[in-house]
Amino acid sequence: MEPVIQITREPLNREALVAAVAAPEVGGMVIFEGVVRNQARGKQIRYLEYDAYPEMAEQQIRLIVEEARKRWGAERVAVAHRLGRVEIGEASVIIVVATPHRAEAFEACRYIIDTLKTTVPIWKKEVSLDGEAWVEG
Amino acid sequence: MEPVIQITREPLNREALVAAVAAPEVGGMVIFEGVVRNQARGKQIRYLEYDAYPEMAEQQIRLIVEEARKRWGAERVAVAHRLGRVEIGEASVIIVVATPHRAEAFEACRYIIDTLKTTVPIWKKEVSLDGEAWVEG
Amino acid sequence: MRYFAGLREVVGQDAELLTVPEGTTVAAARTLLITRYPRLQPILERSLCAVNREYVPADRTLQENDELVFIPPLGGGAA
Amino acid sequence: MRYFAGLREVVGQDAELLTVPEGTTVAAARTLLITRYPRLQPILERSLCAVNREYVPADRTLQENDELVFIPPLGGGAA
Repeated sequence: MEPVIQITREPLNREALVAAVAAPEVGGMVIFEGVVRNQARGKQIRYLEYDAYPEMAEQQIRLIVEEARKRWGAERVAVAHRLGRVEIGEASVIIVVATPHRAEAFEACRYIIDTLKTTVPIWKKEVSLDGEAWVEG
Repeated sequence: MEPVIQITREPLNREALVAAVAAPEVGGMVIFEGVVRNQARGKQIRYLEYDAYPEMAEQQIRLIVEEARKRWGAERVAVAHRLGRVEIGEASVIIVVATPHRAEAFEACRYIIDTLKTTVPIWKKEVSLDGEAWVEG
Repeated sequence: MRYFAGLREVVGQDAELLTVPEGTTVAAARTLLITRYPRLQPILERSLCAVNREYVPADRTLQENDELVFIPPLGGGAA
Repeated sequence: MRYFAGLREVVGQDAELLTVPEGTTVAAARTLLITRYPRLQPILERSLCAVNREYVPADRTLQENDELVFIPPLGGGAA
């Protein structure tokens, strides 16, 4: 299938992403969710604010998913990233990978999130009690 | 938290398991789902039938989750396994691991499913067009 | 004794009482079972042993009221 | 030129037109920007370069209508 790629200001919908990758040949599915947590680097976080270069972000995600397809045969993939203000406990990113066997789903999902975090032009600003700052990895 | 462990004949409820592990300190969540697929070992599968030694299965899962807590600090874990007849596309097992950082969630989730498959007394019978057989790994 | 999966289908029941002399090992109980149900031999030889819900080695000796279960090979694998 | 994240906040706008001689490299455009916005220097020196939505090396020469974006360091990390 064509990968599902969403970069959106709306809350992410895990159920819809799972439904998009479902198929009778799927034996294992791995879902990763990045969730906004209440602290980071010793600061109390109030919320995060995500910004993206959206056209390039989508293109970069497409390249990453294509690489996962080549390496692990991961044919059924959905990636969604939230933009704008995201509250504690909300998902900022969801990746769903469905494959016939579980090992490939784990490998591909991990590869996609690790690579996304380092190469996809999406930035986060931490808004804490002390102020706000763009986070550098 | 005390791990959530369910061994049940009812359809598994991903949303409820995710809700059970949610917490403000969670930054990464990995969900694994084993799904009944339409073929295995060259056979067309009609459905699977799961049997368990339930008291021992629950105890073994508890040991595995405890080991994941020790190794990766995975404090928030839910494991659910379905018994009885499970149709194509339905989940037979769901594991949810939520941790402050994603690496630990991936490692712990993978460890739990891999170990569960080899040490927890739950068996599956494949019912195919050719007949039925208990599967040996 | 409780039976699960393939073992239960061969034996045709979920559980039965096994009366053995004091000091009988799990291995000896296995031999006794094979005598009683010869068709169990191949599957029992590939099974692990559990007593009171824990895996045990075959030289474990049985006590009164022990719950003995042979664990047929698990599906496991890559699915 | 389009600006995102920390760069946008310093520049105070989303995008602007940058007119440079033919054959100007991305590196030269970066130097020009730093002249115009001295406060960009630290962040621009840690940024990657993208032209038309692909990462490019700093010696890439710019063509008419190229979309040039400096990509500030990504959050990435272990979160």
